[in-house]
Amino acid sequence: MIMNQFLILSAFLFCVGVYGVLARRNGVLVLMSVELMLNGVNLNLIAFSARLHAVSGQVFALFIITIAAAEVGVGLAIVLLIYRNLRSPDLDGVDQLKG
Amino acid sequence: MSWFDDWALTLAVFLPVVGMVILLLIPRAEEGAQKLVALLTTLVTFAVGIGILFRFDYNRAGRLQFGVDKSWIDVINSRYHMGIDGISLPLLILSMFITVLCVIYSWNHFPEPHNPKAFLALILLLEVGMNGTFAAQDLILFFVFFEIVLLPMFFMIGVWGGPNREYASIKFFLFTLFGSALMLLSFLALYFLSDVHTFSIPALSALHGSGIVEGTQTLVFAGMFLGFAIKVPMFPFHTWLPDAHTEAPTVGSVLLAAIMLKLGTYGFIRIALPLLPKGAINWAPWIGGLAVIGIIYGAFCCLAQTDMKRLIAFSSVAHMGFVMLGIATLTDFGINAAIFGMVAHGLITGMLFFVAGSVQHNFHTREIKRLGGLLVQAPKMGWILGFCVMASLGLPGLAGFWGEFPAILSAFQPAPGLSDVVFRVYMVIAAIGTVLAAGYLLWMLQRVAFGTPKSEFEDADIHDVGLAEWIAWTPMLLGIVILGVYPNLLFSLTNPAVEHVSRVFAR
Amino acid sequence: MTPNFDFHALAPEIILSATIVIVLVADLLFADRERWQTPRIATIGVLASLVPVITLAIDGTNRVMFANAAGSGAYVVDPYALTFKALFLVAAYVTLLVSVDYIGEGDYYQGEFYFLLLTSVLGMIVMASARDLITIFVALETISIPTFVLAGWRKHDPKSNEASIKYYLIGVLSSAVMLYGMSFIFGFSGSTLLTDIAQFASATPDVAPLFIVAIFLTLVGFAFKISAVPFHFWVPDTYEGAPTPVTAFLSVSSKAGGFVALLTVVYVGFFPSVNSWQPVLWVFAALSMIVGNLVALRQTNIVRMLAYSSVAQGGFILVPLAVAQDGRASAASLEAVVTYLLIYAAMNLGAFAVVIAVSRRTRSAEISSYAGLGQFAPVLAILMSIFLFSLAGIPPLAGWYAKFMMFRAVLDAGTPWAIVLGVIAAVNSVIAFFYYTAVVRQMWFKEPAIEGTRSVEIPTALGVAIAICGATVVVIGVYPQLFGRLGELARF
Amino acid sequence: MLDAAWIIPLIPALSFVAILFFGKKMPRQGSEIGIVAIATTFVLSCVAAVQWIQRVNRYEGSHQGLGALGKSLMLSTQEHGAVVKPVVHSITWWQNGAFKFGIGIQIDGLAVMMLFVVTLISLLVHIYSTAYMKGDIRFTYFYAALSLFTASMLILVVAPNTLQLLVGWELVGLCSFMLIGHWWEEGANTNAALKAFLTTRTGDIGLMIGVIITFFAAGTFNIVGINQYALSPGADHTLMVVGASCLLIGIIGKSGQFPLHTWLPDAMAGPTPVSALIHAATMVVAGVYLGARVYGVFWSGFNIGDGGMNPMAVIGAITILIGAALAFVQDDIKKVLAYSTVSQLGYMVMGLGVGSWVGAVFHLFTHAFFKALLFLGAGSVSHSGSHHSFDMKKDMGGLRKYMPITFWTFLIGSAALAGIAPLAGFWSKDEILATAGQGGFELFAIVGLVGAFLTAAYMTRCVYLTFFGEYRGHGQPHESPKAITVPLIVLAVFSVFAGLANAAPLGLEKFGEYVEPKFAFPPVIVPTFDYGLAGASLFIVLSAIGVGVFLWFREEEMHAFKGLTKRNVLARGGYALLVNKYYLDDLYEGVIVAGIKGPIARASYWINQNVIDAVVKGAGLAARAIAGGTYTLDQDVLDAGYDGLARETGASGGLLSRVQTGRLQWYALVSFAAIGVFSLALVIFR
Repeated sequence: MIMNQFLILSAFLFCVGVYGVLARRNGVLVLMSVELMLNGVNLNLIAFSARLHAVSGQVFALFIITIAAAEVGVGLAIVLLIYRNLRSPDLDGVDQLKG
Repeated sequence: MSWFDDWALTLAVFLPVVGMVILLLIPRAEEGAQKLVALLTTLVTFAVGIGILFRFDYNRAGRLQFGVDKSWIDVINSRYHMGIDGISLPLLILSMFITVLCVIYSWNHFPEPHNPKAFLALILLLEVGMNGTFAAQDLILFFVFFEIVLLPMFFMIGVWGGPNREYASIKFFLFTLFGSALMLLSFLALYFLSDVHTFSIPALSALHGSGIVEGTQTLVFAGMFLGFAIKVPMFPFHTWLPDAHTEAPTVGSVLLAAIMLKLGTYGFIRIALPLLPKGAINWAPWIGGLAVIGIIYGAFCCLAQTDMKRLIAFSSVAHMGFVMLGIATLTDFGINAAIFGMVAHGLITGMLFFVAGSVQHNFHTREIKRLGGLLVQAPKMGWILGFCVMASLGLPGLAGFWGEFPAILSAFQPAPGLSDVVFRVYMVIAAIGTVLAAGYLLWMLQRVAFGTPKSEFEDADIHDVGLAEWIAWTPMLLGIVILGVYPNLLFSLTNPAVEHVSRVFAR
Repeated sequence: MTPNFDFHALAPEIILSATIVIVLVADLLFADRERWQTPRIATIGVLASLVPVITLAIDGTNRVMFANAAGSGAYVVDPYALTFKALFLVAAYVTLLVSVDYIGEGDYYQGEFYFLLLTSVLGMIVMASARDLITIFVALETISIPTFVLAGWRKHDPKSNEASIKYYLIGVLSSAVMLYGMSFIFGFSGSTLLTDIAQFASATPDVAPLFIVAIFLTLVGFAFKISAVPFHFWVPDTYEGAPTPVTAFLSVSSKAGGFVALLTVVYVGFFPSVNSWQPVLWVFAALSMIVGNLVALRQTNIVRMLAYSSVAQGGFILVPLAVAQDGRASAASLEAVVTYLLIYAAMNLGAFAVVIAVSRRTRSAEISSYAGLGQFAPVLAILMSIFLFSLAGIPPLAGWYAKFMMFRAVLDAGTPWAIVLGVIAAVNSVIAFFYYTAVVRQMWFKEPAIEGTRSVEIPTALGVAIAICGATVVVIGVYPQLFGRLGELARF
Repeated sequence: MLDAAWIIPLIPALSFVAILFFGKKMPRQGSEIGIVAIATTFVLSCVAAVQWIQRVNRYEGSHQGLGALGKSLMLSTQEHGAVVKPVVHSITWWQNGAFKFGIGIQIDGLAVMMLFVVTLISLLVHIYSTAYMKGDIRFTYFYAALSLFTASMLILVVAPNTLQLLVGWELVGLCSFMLIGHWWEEGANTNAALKAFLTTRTGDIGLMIGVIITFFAAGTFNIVGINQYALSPGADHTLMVVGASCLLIGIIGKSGQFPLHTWLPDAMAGPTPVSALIHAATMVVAGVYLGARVYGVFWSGFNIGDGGMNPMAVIGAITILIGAALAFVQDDIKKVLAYSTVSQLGYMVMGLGVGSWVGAVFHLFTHAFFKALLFLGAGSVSHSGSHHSFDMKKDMGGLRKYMPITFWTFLIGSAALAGIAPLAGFWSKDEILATAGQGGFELFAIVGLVGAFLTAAYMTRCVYLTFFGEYRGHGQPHESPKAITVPLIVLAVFSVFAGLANAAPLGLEKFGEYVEPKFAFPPVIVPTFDYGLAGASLFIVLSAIGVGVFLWFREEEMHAFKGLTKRNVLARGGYALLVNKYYLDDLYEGVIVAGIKGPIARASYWINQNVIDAVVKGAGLAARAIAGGTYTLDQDVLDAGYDGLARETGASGGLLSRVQTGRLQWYALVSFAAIGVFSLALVIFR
């Protein structure tokens, strides 16, 4: 089985996610970038699982998907709150607390 | 009476806690009751001290007595191990004694913001730490008591102190804390380096640092040195002292000078020297050097002072220099002298601070320039000041001399392995220091007590020594005279114990 | 491989889960004026789950579930787990006591608060037993996700929102990084079970660099949780913005949860691969102590100051771990971390409890608002001083023993790097003293800034919480042997 | 009494305590306690003296022949085991390590002699002061201090070891401080007190170190032991040299030797009885007493037996000359006497330095009487004659008519001081000079003669200015009351007859016989009485008086109507010429007398005030300046350093807190950057 392609793809996904998190101003887009990163992880796990014939990798991935859903739910709620209070989904506006 | 022997030290250390708890339960308005409880507590504690004095076997002053050895923190092999010998006994008694007098003096001398309850509670807590340090025979126990002392003093300076109190209190605390952090590291290193894996001071000192190579001993000693030297304080770690003393309330200064500075020197004698003899020998010339620098340097700083209390504070730096010089010789002679010096300095400088406190109480200033003619306005106080000055400058016949002269004497012939020449140079410098001491003290006396009162105080309402002051001061003055006239009271007590310490170096 | 369920072993989790459900349902059913019952149910549930912890401890057998052929399992109940379960439950109890009046008197709805809090606690007690990457991940997320919401509890307060989003995003990012690392660990070792990973690591001395990086990435996830520098940025902002009881919870329970995870993965999983985690933790420890302490010096808000303080304290706790592989230190290090965590929980919770009590009166978290507290609320001031001095490590308050154990581990390790870290810790404990006393000085050395000398009214629950913490700090300080046994017991 | 001599210091000590606590309540404000106590001690001292004499007689009676030879063969007689040993008793005072230190008594001839002198003069001063100090604001305190002083001095005298000696030494210093500063309202008095204490204390550094060195050399503080060690062949010579030098510094400080003599004239700020007791008769001779006590150390350290030169003799000689020269230019009668004391102490130290142990001690003995007499006389003058002034030129003159007793006794004292045979000073001075001449110290004998000339001359001037001429004061001079005159008469009697205690040509050498130790004592030479030398010295003295009389008395006649200053200038010019003429081709003294013409005397006074004293003062000022510098260093460097460290720590916190920008994605960026850096580092440094 060809391992490297999977790993490179997942690394690419992960990096795109990181870039998105750092570069996007919109909170929702940042959340989506996080999802990209998590998907990179999932890809890794499944690839390894397939190669090693170890099922726990897939179990792990399933857990990640589930929890990611919960996470994003909470995240969207928080972004929504911010949007309500600040009238903008941009993360730049949230910098009252510092020092 | 074996019951007493088993419990004496525990009582001596923890009775003040009981008193403190009772004190804290008394409502704030009941000042009379608070004072009474504090006084009774210290008196009862002192009574335990008297009991110890009676039950102490003076023929075996070199051995630990009143030993308690109970389990405390088994996980780290640290035990509740207490005991006293001829070295600890005088300091323990001094601590109890001075605390009583401080409570008495406080009776009508509570500094702003008053609050006797808190003030007395802190004195009692302080006594716990001081008594405990002198009785502890376990490194960790020692460390804990050593540190307990900090908090009450911090508050005493910070709450009841002078205008610059915050700075002084923080500085005091930070310096000591820094030292004790490194000291703790050294204790731990000692624990792991010694084969027996114990914190017991007697067990470790029986080993004389065997099994620890010289280089390591020197390093570990350095940590302890910092911890103790800051507390002493030795040049150049002394800068917290003048500030702390100047800002502290009278009683705080007295306790600080009389007892707390001794914790450092006591640590050297009790812990650093016997546990790490090789380290001690390597460090001794440096300690001696810093000690004599301290003597001269402290004296010069004194000469430059305009504030009476600050002057006395700097004089402590000089006096503790003599003590440290005695210790640095690593001879029984020098260490005996050092212990005598500790007790004498406790009484004398304590008294000086008392007088300075009363002067401030009356004149609301300590500026030497503004004072003058104390002998005219308050002759008794003036004479007491003169007496203390004489005692402090090392007049024979008073206690100060017996700490100073034998210390100088001992420097002529330090322990084998130390350079005679170096220590003889120290001896000469220290002897010069005695003249400087006479200089700054008498100059202070001249400007404060002699002459006629300055015009601003001509009509001031000056109270001479009052009843509370008489009760508090007389025992100290008597102590200074008695120890001065018959020094053997103390020397015969410390000598057997000191010989245990110095025996290692005599080889 | 059939999963065997040891119901005795799982009893704390089961009781707590049941309580969570009851709280959620009860909140729906209760009328408004009966809502005060909810915290009572939560409290009873927490205490009830403590019972099986105690019986398990008395029973004393190690219970392993979901075990592999070698007998090591993904879910283990041993003294280590029980110690931390007890810690989490007691801490949760105290947090509940602290929160009850704060939440009850606030403008915000209360039922969910307890639901979320208990859910997070559930994550923690699961974490104490977790010995498998998946379980650890799930537990970690169970701890985190409710606290994301809790941090933003005051919905209409932009600061609270900000606290929440920062905490959330950094948290999610770090768990993504952690998962990425875990995926590689799985790829190398072929198992998510920590014992298998340890086996792989010790069997492969010359391991690939990627494996080391993978371990590092995994540690980052926990570093975020324990707020180790440089993954601490969320801490001050979130602590300041979140409701204070939540902050207390975050700084104690949540952080301890992270430490438990870290301890487990390091000791059970990565221990043989010393090169991968020890230098990383060394740097984390040193940076946390230095940055936390130095920045704390500049703070004027007490919560923010305590936030940086907790960063620094995290550094202190990391110190023994960072030298765990050196010399004979491994047992002493574990003991030191456990002891430190227990003591840290007591003193930090206590400090936050006092902050909550004081802010009821002053309506401010500025350090300057503590001026003269010693005059109008002497008892609170004394207790606050006790907690702060304990944090600073002054005997005879419990903090000294924690620091002592830390130094002990350092010297037991005895390597030059260990000693350097020890000296850094020593210097930092002196610096730390400075900002702790800044508050003390305000309380005792300054005149009150606010008019009147009306004393602070402390609700019973809060009072009990403070008393528990205060008593613990003093008693453990004087007789550390009590926690000494716990620290010693908590071995793998 | 010899064995119980510890009572002697104890009585005045108790008296001190009694006066301190009860003095004010007594009808005579405590003076009676002091007088009774001192009288008792005096009687006891006399008893002790008699017993000592009997003891010596007993020994010498049983060992006739040896006793006569004895003085020069002290060491060799040791093996006969029959010499008079001092009575030594001591109890353990303190112990340290292996050493036990005693406190106790050592009674021998020297101690007995000192006991007698101290108690006698103290008693007379006590009596004298009842009148002199009458109405003083601190009358009781004064008596307490006198008692304390007497006790301390006696402790010093009976000390069996150097440590107790040191204790007594410091205590008398304290009393001196207290009494010089008796009227402490005046800044000048307290300055003088401080100066006295600090200067002597400077010398005490030497004493302290000397005591330490002798202790370690001999292994004991016991005086007998130290002497034995020093004189034993195995003594470490280096240690002895250093030890003797250090002890000499102590002597210089205490006994007002050059260059630490400047405190002594200032010490005249104290009440006159104090000057008589402390700064003339007893305390200042403590240094000489120390020298005599541990003579073995000096003997062996300075090789006194070899003649030639040694520091001790040189210091003494210099002091004789400068003291005497300075006495010329004083207008204050007490200062004349003070410088005279300095000069006479120089004789004693020189005497020790040239090996004339008996001479030095004997001079100490006689000097105590006549110098106390002179001081008390001066006090009497100021008390009743000059309205409490001591200025001879402004407030005295012609007093012989008004106060005859004071005049005659003062005259006797002056004559004794000047060394007119057969008064006391003649015999003792002659003993020193004779020993110097015969022991290989000829130069010092000459110096002694010069000193004798100067002494006679300045005393003539002093007597003239005080008692002759016209009364220049403003009061009503009258004779002093009995309490003052009786002590004067007593002392005058002693000044006349004390010399006979050791007048060789008259066959009286009792002083040497009873006072000189027979045990552990160096082989000093016993001079034969040199009639030539004695004659020469007498001649010099008389001629000096003649010159003095000629100069001052004539000058007064000639210039009686002119202003003081002018008269002085003219006088100096005039008599300088005369003196030069008269002595030019006669004796050595001519040179020195030429010096008296003014410039040298004044120059030396100038040097004294502006150089030597300036050095002393300068040392004080320098210490203060250094102190300022040190303190600045302490505060601005050391302390500021610590503060700066704290500040920088805080500032770095501020710097670090700037990273906390509050912007979420910045946090994420930093975190990811950190992850990147860490990962790289881990890979690279694997």
